[in-house]
Amino acid sequence: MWQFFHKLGSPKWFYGIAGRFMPWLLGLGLVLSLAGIVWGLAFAPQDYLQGNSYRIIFIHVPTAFLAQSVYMMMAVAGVITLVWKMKLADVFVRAAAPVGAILTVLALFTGAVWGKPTWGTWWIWDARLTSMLILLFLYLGIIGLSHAYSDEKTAARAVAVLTVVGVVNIPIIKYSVNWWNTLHQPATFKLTEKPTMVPEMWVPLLLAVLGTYLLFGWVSLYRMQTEVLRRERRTRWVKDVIAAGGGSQLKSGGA
Amino acid sequence: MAFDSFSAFIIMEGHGPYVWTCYGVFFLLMALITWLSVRDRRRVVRTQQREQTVASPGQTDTVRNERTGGGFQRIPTSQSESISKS
Amino acid sequence: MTEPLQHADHLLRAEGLECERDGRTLFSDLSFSIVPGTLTRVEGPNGSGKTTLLRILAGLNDNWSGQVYWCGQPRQKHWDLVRRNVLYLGHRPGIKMLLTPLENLQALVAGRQQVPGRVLGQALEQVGIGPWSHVPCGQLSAGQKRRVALARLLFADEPVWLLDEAFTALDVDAVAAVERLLEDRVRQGGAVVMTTHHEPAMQGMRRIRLGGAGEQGPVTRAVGEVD
Amino acid sequence: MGQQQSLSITVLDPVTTSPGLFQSMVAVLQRDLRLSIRQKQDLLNPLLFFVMVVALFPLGVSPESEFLKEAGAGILWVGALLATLLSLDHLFRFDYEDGTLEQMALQPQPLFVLVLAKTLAHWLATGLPLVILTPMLGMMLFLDGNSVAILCLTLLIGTPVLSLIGSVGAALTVGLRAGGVLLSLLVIPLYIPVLIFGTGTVMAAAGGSDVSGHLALMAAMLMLAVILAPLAAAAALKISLSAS
Repeated sequence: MWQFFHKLGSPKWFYGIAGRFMPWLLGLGLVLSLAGIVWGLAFAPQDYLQGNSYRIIFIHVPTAFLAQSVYMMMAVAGVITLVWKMKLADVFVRAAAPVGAILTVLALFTGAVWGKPTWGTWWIWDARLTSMLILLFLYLGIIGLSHAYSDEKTAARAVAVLTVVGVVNIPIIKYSVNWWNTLHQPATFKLTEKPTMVPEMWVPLLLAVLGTYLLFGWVSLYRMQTEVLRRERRTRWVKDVIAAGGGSQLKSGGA
Repeated sequence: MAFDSFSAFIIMEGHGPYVWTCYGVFFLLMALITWLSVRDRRRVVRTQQREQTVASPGQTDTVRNERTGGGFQRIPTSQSESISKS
Repeated sequence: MTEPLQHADHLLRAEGLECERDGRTLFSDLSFSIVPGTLTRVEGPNGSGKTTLLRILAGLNDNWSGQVYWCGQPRQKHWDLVRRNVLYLGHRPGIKMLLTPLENLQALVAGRQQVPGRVLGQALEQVGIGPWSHVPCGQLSAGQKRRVALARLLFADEPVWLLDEAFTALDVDAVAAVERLLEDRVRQGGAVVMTTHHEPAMQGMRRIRLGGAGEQGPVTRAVGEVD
Repeated sequence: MGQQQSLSITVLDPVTTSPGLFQSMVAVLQRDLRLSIRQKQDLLNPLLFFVMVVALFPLGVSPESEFLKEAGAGILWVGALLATLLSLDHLFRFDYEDGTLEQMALQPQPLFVLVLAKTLAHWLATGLPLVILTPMLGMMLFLDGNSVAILCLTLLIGTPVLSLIGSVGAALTVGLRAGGVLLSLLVIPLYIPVLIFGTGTVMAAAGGSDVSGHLALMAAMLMLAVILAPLAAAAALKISLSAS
């Protein structure tokens, strides 16, 4: 166990192993998410209440799920940074934060556009959308803080503290926003809450969710590789990688 | 296929613009993430390649010599010279 | 833990210290020990990491690798002991402009040491601040503020003192007086580690030389050597 | 040198030779309160800001008593939140710049205990005066007596939470030159639950329901913040100090 941890701490080992996983993640992720999306868009039956606008679910739910899980993953990485001072955990936070923020923006955007035909307005202070908006604020805070420090180690540890504080707050925020929502508007029509969903609807949704998770895995590994190359640029092995030119292509590591 | 024709698929009974905007923005932002990541990688690799070709063995020695103390010698400017002459 | 110290005891011991800052190595493979009854001067040009080294010894800086021992045991197991037994005076010594010298001194020692108010007054007298002990420090000169900060040394009981640029802004007489104070302390068995810009005239001084690093990385290795 | 006999200096036991936790907390509290009293502008600015922000709503939206009655609790809560936010940047900054923070971090007591004392001092100097000013502003916004009482109660429980959560943000940004704006960005999302429960409680009370449950919930938040925030802030301060 400890040896594995130690190995995981070695940037060179990580660079190699990530390169081996990445093609699979990219390929499988593309196949699954495209299959889910095409199925959902063209073949899944119409929703009897919302009509065709519900087809936005096949990207809204994956991005919303992923945006929240990425924050959780960052918090776990934050704990690892603080307790074991493992460099790769911090590399992950740096690589994942912008992706998480973009996913949150996507979830908000698709939610708003979906809202127009459903509610008649672009924005509604619905509990889910409001929580997503607050999540976006949390992401922006993390990105802002990580760029504010000139020293990488300091930035890493400060961001780790912030993600951990944020993750303690997330359940409180969710609970309070839900409560606030019931206080102000008696239970309205919720976008994604459906009592029954036929398999022709949820199977493509599941495929799309799985696919985006795999794609996130690919892009975060790729970005982590970049960060590792940058940080370890003075070491022998990075110089060899660079000299071979292998790092410059998108398919570094063979995608 | 849940639609009778291709045009029905595009129009989606009036919901087409909403659905297609969402998917458009989704693919656009996904492409943006990928493009940003690739650009970052290129940038790191390129600056590193430049440094590696420029770096030569003699370099560190000159740096070592340059960084001793500093003599705090005044730098003559035209103004200060004219003052000293007058 | 209260038996008297022996000369041979290693109060603080550093092994293989390495510190990197903003991608540049300040020092590497630095090993030395601080024993009772010695005065050690950390030397090196501007930017060579003198202050950083003192902050690492005090436990303020975490961005380093290597090992530091307190009385022979890894320091991280005895943080409360280390904090109580090591006095660190930075070049910004925690003097509040809005407080009087007496209030400043009171607040600074309040968490470390039980000192009667009478002693604080005496210490301020001894550093020549007596007449101003009830004037806000903002009205004092830089040298006078430094004297207020150094007044702590007149009653501090920590075995290890880490002094960063303690002589800054002091006049010639005050510098000589502080040097005498440190020499007395060392004779009693205290250990003093300090950085100064002038060469103090003190006997038996040990030196830790930091080479200073150029833009391109480590240029010299630091060695602790004894004169 | 012939000095082989024992020395007169001993290694000190932190438990018996240094003042206790409570005593050191009192010392920190005393110093900070003294400084607040001498730096009167810092004490007054958040209060003036609070009054002015509240005055902007009748001017900017509507002076009608119906609107103000409806929105009064929210306005006062947002005003108090912003005033607290404004004062946060100073919580550790001066101590960081003059070296006091280093000395605190090196005291034998755990740093989070001293941070708790500092946060308490901050609340006494900003949060409490805001609560005291609230009844007057509440009257000006046409809130009835019962609502004002509940509002003051929620602020009394809520403003310490604001100070505590804020201390984490202040500790994270203390080493940054332009930390003030970033601090707001970090802290506001974490303030949202406090705001929701604070105003929600007043609204529930105005609606005639029993609010003891709501108040208990807010008290639970305060407890959680008292336990966790100083730990996080102390960790963040050590990180900031380590970088200086």
